Amino acid sequence: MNMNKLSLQLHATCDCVLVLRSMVNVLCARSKLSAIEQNRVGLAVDELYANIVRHGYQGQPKPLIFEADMLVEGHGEVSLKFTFRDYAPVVDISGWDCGDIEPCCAENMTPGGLGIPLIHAIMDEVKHEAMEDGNLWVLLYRPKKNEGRKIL
Amino acid sequence: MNMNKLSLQLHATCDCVLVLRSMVNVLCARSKLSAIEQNRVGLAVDELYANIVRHGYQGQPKPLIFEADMLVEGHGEVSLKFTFRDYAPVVDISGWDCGDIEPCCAENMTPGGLGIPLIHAIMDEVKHEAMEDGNLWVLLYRPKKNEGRKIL
Amino acid sequence: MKLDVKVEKISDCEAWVRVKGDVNIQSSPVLRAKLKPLFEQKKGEIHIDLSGVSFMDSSGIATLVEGLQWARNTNGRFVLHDLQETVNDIFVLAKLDAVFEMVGSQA
Amino acid sequence: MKLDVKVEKISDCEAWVRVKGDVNIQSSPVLRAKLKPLFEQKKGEIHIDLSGVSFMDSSGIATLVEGLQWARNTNGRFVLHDLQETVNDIFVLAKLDAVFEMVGSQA
Ligand SMILES: Nc1ncnc2c1ncn2[C@@H]1O[C@H](COP(=O)(O)OP(=O)(O)O)[C@@H](O)[C@H]1O
Ligand SMILES: Nc1ncnc2c1ncn2[C@@H]1O[C@H](COP(=O)(O)OP(=O)(O)O)[C@@H](O)[C@H]1O
Repeated sequence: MNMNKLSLQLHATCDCVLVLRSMVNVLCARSKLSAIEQNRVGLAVDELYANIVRHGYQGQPKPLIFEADMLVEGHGEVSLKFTFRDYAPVVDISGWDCGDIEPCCAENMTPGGLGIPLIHAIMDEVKHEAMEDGNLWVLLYRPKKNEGRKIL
Repeated sequence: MNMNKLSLQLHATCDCVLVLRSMVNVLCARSKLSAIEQNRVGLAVDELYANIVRHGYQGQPKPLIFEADMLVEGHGEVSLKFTFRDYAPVVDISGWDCGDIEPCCAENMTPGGLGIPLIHAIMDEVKHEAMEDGNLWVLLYRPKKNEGRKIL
Repeated sequence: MKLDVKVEKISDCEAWVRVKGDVNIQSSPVLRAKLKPLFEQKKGEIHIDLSGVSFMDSSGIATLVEGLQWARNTNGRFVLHDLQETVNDIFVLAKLDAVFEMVGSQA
Repeated sequence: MKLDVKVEKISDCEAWVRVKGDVNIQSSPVLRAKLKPLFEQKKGEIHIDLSGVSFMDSSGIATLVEGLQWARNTNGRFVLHDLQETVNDIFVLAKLDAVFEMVGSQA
């Protein structure tokens, strides 16, 4: 097991969202992310978890495995990897909004629908794999050099 | 898997102590513990984790499995169960201080040595099992009816 | 951190809402429950003090967008005050900073 | 919550230390590093403002016990101020409430 990997098994419910967040915080601190970056990464993980809880499991507490890992690449660059394994019906993500978030105006605003676009705006890679009995989601984040790297 | 069980695998280091705490918080909130009780339970888990990190593993990040569980007994009473599985040298706990904490005076105070007595003062049961390749620690807490049950 | 939402009715048509804590899937229903009754107002201003909020996810933003719609429908004002840097950053990322009326953000 | 420790030297023989955040195995070395130099004082008073601390484990208490020993050895005063209810509870549990000089605790 990679020394930086934290792995959590739980039944997915809203009230556990801060457990995932605390795992994210550990790796963000280890990779010395700024407060802004740490908040973004925490948000993306929060959003994906919320989607599994609300849409995948529709509020039923079902098993989930969440892993947070820090990968150190050859040239010393780190990246953060978050994996969600759920046992919900397999999701068809074709047609999901993976492009840039479009500027919008007050007229066409609707509440909701922001989760997936935010995840894509924040993460460098968002992967979904259909499994036999559920879904595997992988989020990859590479720390940004130029975004005010103030350490919390 | 019990619906209330959260299970964490990690390499034990100081900076993960708040991950364990967040798991404790989830179950304390579910069992509606007062702020005082929640703090005590969090402290006992923190102390046992600290001992494994410092004494068991002597600061080396080695694997640990931590489980937090809420058991509902026949008559509806709940209890909280925390399990630590480490792979440190087997500990001999005979001779450990499991009695009440003695009142002490400034003269004979020494820094340290409070962790184990505090764990015993807080928890209803503290079990240690020597494994072939490490230790299994189990802490059991039964919510106290009479201790100002203010919900956080 | 637990979410704390205090509503202060200044007058029939002006309300201030002070929010403290994280707004996430667990806590956003609390915010929504406090704001909903204000959206029954037929006119006026709703001010949201977000200075005590260090985290907000899309479930929180969705509730605020309902406020925006209320303002549009009633010709009212829905104003966000004092967003912390991290929260403001998410509004910018979501390209919502130009859509909301915002005052005194720390960005 | 990150630990923040501010030392204020009022005079050669009086210092105030304001602590904010959780004191646990991760953060207690920070507290210890800030207090250590004060224990070089040959006399006087050290006041610790704990009003901003909502959690303290035995590693934090151990550092405060070093303060107690300093006071004993130098005939000085080591005073804990404004413990929150949860922290005070642990001092009571550890039967240390009578050993330390405490002022204004919320218990
Ligand atoms: N894990 C999931 N399982 C099933 N459907 C999902 C999942 N995540 C997202 N979706 C679908 O994608 C839509 C858009 O999600 P999102 O952008 O997060 O906005 P919202 O959750 O507010 O609707 C959801 O309404 C849902 O239909
Ligand atoms: N998990 C452990 N593995 C090995 N030794 C331990 C462990 N936990 C406690 N000990 C031993 O018991 C002693 C008392 O522990 P404790 O009461 O927590 O105080 P402290 O950690 O401040 O010494 C420790 O100094 C150590 O020698």
